[in-house]
Amino acid sequence: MSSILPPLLVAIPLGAAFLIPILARRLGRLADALGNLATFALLVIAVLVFPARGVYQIGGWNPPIGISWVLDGLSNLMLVVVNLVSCAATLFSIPYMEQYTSKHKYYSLFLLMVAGMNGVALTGDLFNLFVFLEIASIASYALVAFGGRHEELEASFKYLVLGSIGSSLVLFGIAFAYAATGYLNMAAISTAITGRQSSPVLILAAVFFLVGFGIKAAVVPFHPWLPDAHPSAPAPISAMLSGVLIKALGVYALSRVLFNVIGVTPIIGAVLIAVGVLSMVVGVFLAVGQWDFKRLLAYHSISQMGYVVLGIGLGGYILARGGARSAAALAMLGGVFHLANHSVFKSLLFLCSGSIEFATGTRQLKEMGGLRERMPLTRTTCTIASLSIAGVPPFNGFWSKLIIIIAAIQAGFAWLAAITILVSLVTLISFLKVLRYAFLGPLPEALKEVREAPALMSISMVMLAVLCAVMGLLLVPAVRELVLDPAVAALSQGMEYARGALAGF
Amino acid sequence: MKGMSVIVKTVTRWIKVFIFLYGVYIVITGHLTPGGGFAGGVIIACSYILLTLAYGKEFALQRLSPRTTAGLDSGGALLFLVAALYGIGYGGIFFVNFLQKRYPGRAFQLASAGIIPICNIAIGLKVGASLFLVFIILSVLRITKEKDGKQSMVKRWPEGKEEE
Amino acid sequence: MVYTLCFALFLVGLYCVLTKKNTVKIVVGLGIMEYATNLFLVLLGYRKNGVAPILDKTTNPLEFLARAVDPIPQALVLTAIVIGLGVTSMAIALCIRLYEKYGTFDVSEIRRLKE
Amino acid sequence: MGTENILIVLLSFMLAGALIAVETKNLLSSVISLGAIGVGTSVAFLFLMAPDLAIVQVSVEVVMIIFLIRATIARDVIPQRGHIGWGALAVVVILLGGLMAFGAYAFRSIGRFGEPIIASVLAAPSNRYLEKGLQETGAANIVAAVILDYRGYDTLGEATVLFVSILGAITILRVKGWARAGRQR
Repeated sequence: MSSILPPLLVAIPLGAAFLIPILARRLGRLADALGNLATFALLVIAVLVFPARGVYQIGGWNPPIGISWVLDGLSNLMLVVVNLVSCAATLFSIPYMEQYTSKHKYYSLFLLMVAGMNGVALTGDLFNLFVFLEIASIASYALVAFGGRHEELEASFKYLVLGSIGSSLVLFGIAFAYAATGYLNMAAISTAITGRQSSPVLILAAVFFLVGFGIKAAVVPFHPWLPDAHPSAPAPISAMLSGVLIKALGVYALSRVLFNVIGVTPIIGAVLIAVGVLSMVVGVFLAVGQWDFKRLLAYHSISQMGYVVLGIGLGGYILARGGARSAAALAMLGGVFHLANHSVFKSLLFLCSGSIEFATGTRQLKEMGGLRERMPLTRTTCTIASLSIAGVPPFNGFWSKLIIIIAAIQAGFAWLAAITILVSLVTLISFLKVLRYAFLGPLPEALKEVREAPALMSISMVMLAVLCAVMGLLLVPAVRELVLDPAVAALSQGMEYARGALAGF
Repeated sequence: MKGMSVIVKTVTRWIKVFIFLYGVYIVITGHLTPGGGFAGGVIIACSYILLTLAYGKEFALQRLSPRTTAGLDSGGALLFLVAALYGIGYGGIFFVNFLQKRYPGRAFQLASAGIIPICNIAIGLKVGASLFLVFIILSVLRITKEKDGKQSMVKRWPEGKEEE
Repeated sequence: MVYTLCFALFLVGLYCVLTKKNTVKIVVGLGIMEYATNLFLVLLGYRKNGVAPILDKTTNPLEFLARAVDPIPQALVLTAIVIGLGVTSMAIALCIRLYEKYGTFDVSEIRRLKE
Repeated sequence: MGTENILIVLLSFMLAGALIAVETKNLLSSVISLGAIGVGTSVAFLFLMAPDLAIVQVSVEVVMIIFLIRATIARDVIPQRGHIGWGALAVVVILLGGLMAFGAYAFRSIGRFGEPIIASVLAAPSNRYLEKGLQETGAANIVAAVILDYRGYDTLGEATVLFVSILGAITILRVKGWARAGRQR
């Protein structure tokens, strides 16, 4: 496959990020324009690339020799999600980042982070995955500390230390995989290790990948950095981190490596299920007691990531046990769909929190109240997102949770379904609390002069809110076959991935 | 920072040139002998770091202002990206070694290996500039403790002024 | 034996990062982990009585193919060293700023965030 | 003395250095021990026939130690001791010990030291690089051929990592992050 589009997905953000510090040092407006232009162009390209399937050989070398990109259903879905959220977040940043200094550095780091995530989604090479994982991670460490206040620096340091441990473990895992096979191309490794997955060194590699990517995905017990780092970042960055970064670097990379390279075994499936359930429960119960809006959202991210991991892990478990492919596909569909949904509603929630913080100057729910008339638009979008995350029917969160529950019951894990429903209820309670304290009740004296967020911020929130409302339509069979089913197929093909990624599809 | 003694300064003045040239040599022969853009870039940066340590920051910053350094940093990265993107124009493939395909030089000559020497130079530029930059920001600027929420005199490196 | 020693080095670094309460110590631990990982990769590529993967005019290509050490780990480590340098400089920058804000390198005193 | 024995001695020395770096109460000695480990790594690279790496490692090492000393140690040399609580410490030690034991067991399933995987997997990309690298890329230094041609995209990523971390460090060290004051809690 040779097309001009896939390289642009990496080259545009990199080029813009290198140019912005030179050109836009003085002109903040130019940085705004360049940044938004870049993310918008990326979104367009990601949508155009979406139907493409195939192997892109960088430098013209055939797969095991050079580095190759593999475009399949899952990576293309990930690309669209990443670039969609980043487009909304940069639009939101134009007014919001006026609160901070040196906007050009912000845009440069932002675009580098996007480049890193696009690189991770595209790549078909293990070491290249590591390199782009590091680009995205380092940019996010810097962005978390962008405000430069006490809490932000502290959160960033914590994030950096845990993130670096994760990266080191991933690199060591790659070393093990190389030692066992002599390849770095994922497909070639997968071919070479078929049939000897129980070799101790590969088990060690699987453990290292699990822990390393688990840290990036912030699943319990590797979550401690997330509730500090995500609230400390500026709101559009929180939206990016919670919305897509933990998915692209964490869940996407993890499932790619475990399902398509190492090969999922019943033990790995069971571990994923356990981790998913643990994250769901621990995350949501820690969230209920929070009074800081963004911190509450961050704990919910952990909990919602649990759903995604649970769905994917359940599918893998059924597959590895030789169960019905349709049941496995249903569970994975739930996981993948929830991944996309969570990106949209969680980034919307963080943008809403940013809008409230921009208007009122506080993140504490107890200091808010009565904003329903002062900020009607934010209230509407925030309500839609809250209902989405809690799984109330017409909105997207409901459908993906429903699929996971049905899949769990079909697979004979009624208790998993029960836990899922329980966690969903607690989520609902928690968000009713948010809506009650932020928008209802009397308006405090200090907030009498609050005004609705600027137009550009509103546009980006409305855009995401509309998506929340209509994403349920992705389940309409004709659309599903186009969008979600290829992604599920990419996961459930398991080790079959190799044949496609080596020879071209 | 005033710099070190006269002896150190004199020795530095002579050695600096050699270190710098050695770095350049390593960069441009990277495709033939051990070394390459990274090693050479770090060595080039070392020559400036030595200068800074021996003479004090003002002297070194006069020679190479942070803004120029930052420009070189971005420029090196851009040059590399452009070399990679140029391949799209040639055969439509990202990162193809178009020069080697078109003009295969003679092996073991300096002018061989297509875009590899160009990439080496870009990387050498980038690595040298960015390491010197990070050295300045990390160690030359002076920072004092902030106590009781009140920041005492903070002296920053020149770029600090640019930040509004 | 060599592999095991190198792995032990990695674990010592990990131990340092996980247990120490000083930001500089943590950075030192990260550095040790990074060195151990790099060294491990290069160890994997070594061939007994090997030669460096650099040709010169007198080299016999067949003998070179049979004796040269694996070039891939070396290429990877070159990348990994620079990445490590980048992470370390970020970490040092954060240490400096934390020191400036809190007046200490001690993590147990750097606690503004709620648990 | 074979390379393996030299490496065992070298690694033991580095391990001792690491233990000193971890356990010493003086931050300066800790950083200097880290430097010693780095130099040890560089020497090991020389014995492992990786001259490119040895040059890069030793120069990066020097720069990094300069950073660490100038940037941090110059500020505060108060002896530091603390570590996490004893219970947590025990958990960490047991976990890492288990990992160590499993690692030692697992390494038996990869080739012995000195017998790289490329010797048995003839289709491995490395063999292709060694065989045709000069002809296909024109670079006599196969490592340069790999990083700048076969895997040039990685190197672009690596240059980007350096760029992003420098930009990140500059960003973190700004005088002021928030432009809008007073409305924060």
